[in-house]
Amino acid sequence: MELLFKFENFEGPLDLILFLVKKNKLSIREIPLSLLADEFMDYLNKMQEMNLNVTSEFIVTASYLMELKSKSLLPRSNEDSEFLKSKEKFYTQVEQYAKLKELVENIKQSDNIDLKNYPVNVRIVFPKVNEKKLKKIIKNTLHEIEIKEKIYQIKKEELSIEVVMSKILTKNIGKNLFEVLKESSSKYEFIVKFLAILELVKLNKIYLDKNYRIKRVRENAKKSNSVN
Amino acid sequence: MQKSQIALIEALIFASRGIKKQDLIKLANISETELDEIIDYLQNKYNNSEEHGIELRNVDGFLRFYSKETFSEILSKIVRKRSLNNLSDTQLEIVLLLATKKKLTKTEIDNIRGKDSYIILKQLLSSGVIKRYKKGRGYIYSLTDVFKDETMIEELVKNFGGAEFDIT
Amino acid sequence: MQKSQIALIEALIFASRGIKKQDLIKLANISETELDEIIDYLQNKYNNSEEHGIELRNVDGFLRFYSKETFSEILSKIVRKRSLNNLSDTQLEIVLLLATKKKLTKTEIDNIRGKDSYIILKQLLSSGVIKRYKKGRGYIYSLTDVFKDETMIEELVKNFGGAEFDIT
Repeated sequence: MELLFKFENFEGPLDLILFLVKKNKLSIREIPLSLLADEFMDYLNKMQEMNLNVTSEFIVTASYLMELKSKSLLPRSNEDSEFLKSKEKFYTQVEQYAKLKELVENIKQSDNIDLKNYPVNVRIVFPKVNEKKLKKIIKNTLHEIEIKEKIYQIKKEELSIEVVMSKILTKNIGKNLFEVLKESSSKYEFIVKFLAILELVKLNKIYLDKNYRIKRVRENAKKSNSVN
Repeated sequence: MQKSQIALIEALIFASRGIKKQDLIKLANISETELDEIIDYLQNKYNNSEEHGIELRNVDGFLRFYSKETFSEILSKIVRKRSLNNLSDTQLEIVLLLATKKKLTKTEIDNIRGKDSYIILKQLLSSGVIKRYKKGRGYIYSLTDVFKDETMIEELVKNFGGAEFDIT
Repeated sequence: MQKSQIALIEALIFASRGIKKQDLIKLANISETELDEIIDYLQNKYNNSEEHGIELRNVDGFLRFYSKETFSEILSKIVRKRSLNNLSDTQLEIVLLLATKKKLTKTEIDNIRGKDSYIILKQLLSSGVIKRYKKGRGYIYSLTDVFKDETMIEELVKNFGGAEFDIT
């Protein structure tokens, strides 16, 4: 039963390798590759016999280990720079993963450690385009649209902010915000239009002048304003 | 007004990310008069000084520190804002619903939209735009804090009084 | 040292949730000497005053304001804290990777863990632990600010010497 329980814990091939390393009571670099590869294959077979989930990752690692094993058995394998490189890569990966596992254990046990300084921050106030007057205008506009909606059963159009944004840039420069919004045929279109205008303001493509006319931001003004 | 009390109130307001006066009175164990005095003192110190980049505000009964409006433009450069452009129309529809209504069940969303929202809710969940928690047999959906912070959607909707009307 | 510059640096540090000196120099368009002077000034003002409940610290090169230790007990009553115990071991594995590395692609995460992380990343996304943004064909994953603040995971990892991982 105990064996079965442990098998189920091998979520990935690296978990199995760490288990084998621990079982051998040696460091990964001290265990002969051939032994490690054989033991890995052994466990894999047992897992398959027990109908445990052997994912493709296990198979890939197994064949990689077998390749390393066969190369390690060749004469003068220690002079084969490619073999040494892939061996080192494999060791580093296992050691890294062991470190990560250790950190997980440490953090799990330290969860009740009290940190005494809490990070603080403030809510950021972003540039605004609204004022009381603007709000009022928008409310009225929306009211008009509501009435329109009630009178005519307008079919809802599919709108995207992106499309509306480019429409505004090509068609509505110089126009009054109020007029542009009033052209909406539904509350939904109104919202999308308004979001599109805010987005353009945020992106520094347009701005609203004193009379709520939509104006384009000049390119050179933009450059001197931005960081990076 | 003791220095240590001022410091405590300051720490409480900062760490709480928005706190009511009543809670401050209880936590700091002071009288309302004392608290009012400290709040006045802090607002005077931060809000009226050119040397401070932040200010103490009372918004809807919640005391909280905000960045000063003078710095809005430069701050918008360091805070990652998620663009609403990345959302599809139908995704945006649900996001706007949740921005105005705060919390909705799937049935409520379906009813308002007049069609099933299962797939879109799933997309929004996995991209971190909305979250949900179990209540009874179903789930309650709302926007995630991250999404709200990055898009400022609630402020956008509020900007045109959106919270006041129903999109239904 | 101008008042408006002090205010700007203060606002930037507060809003950024941790910022490097280099970034402050660029954003505020000042020299390193000027910045150092302002940081000294702020630290002296906040850290050494009994009237302030917060202090400016430099943690691993990141400047950020923290509440003072004196108030930890009372603040622990109101600070929103999320326990790491709610995460499974495998979820925690990915969270810790991101806490040390800050930003990773799915391939990088998969390589370190030697297995596919698709399902766990999806779980972490929908519970607001991680976020992602598109870059090229794939996504870059990182922890959300809210999760970092509520668990103080980065501070915890630093306590353990912030184990270093190489990405192969």
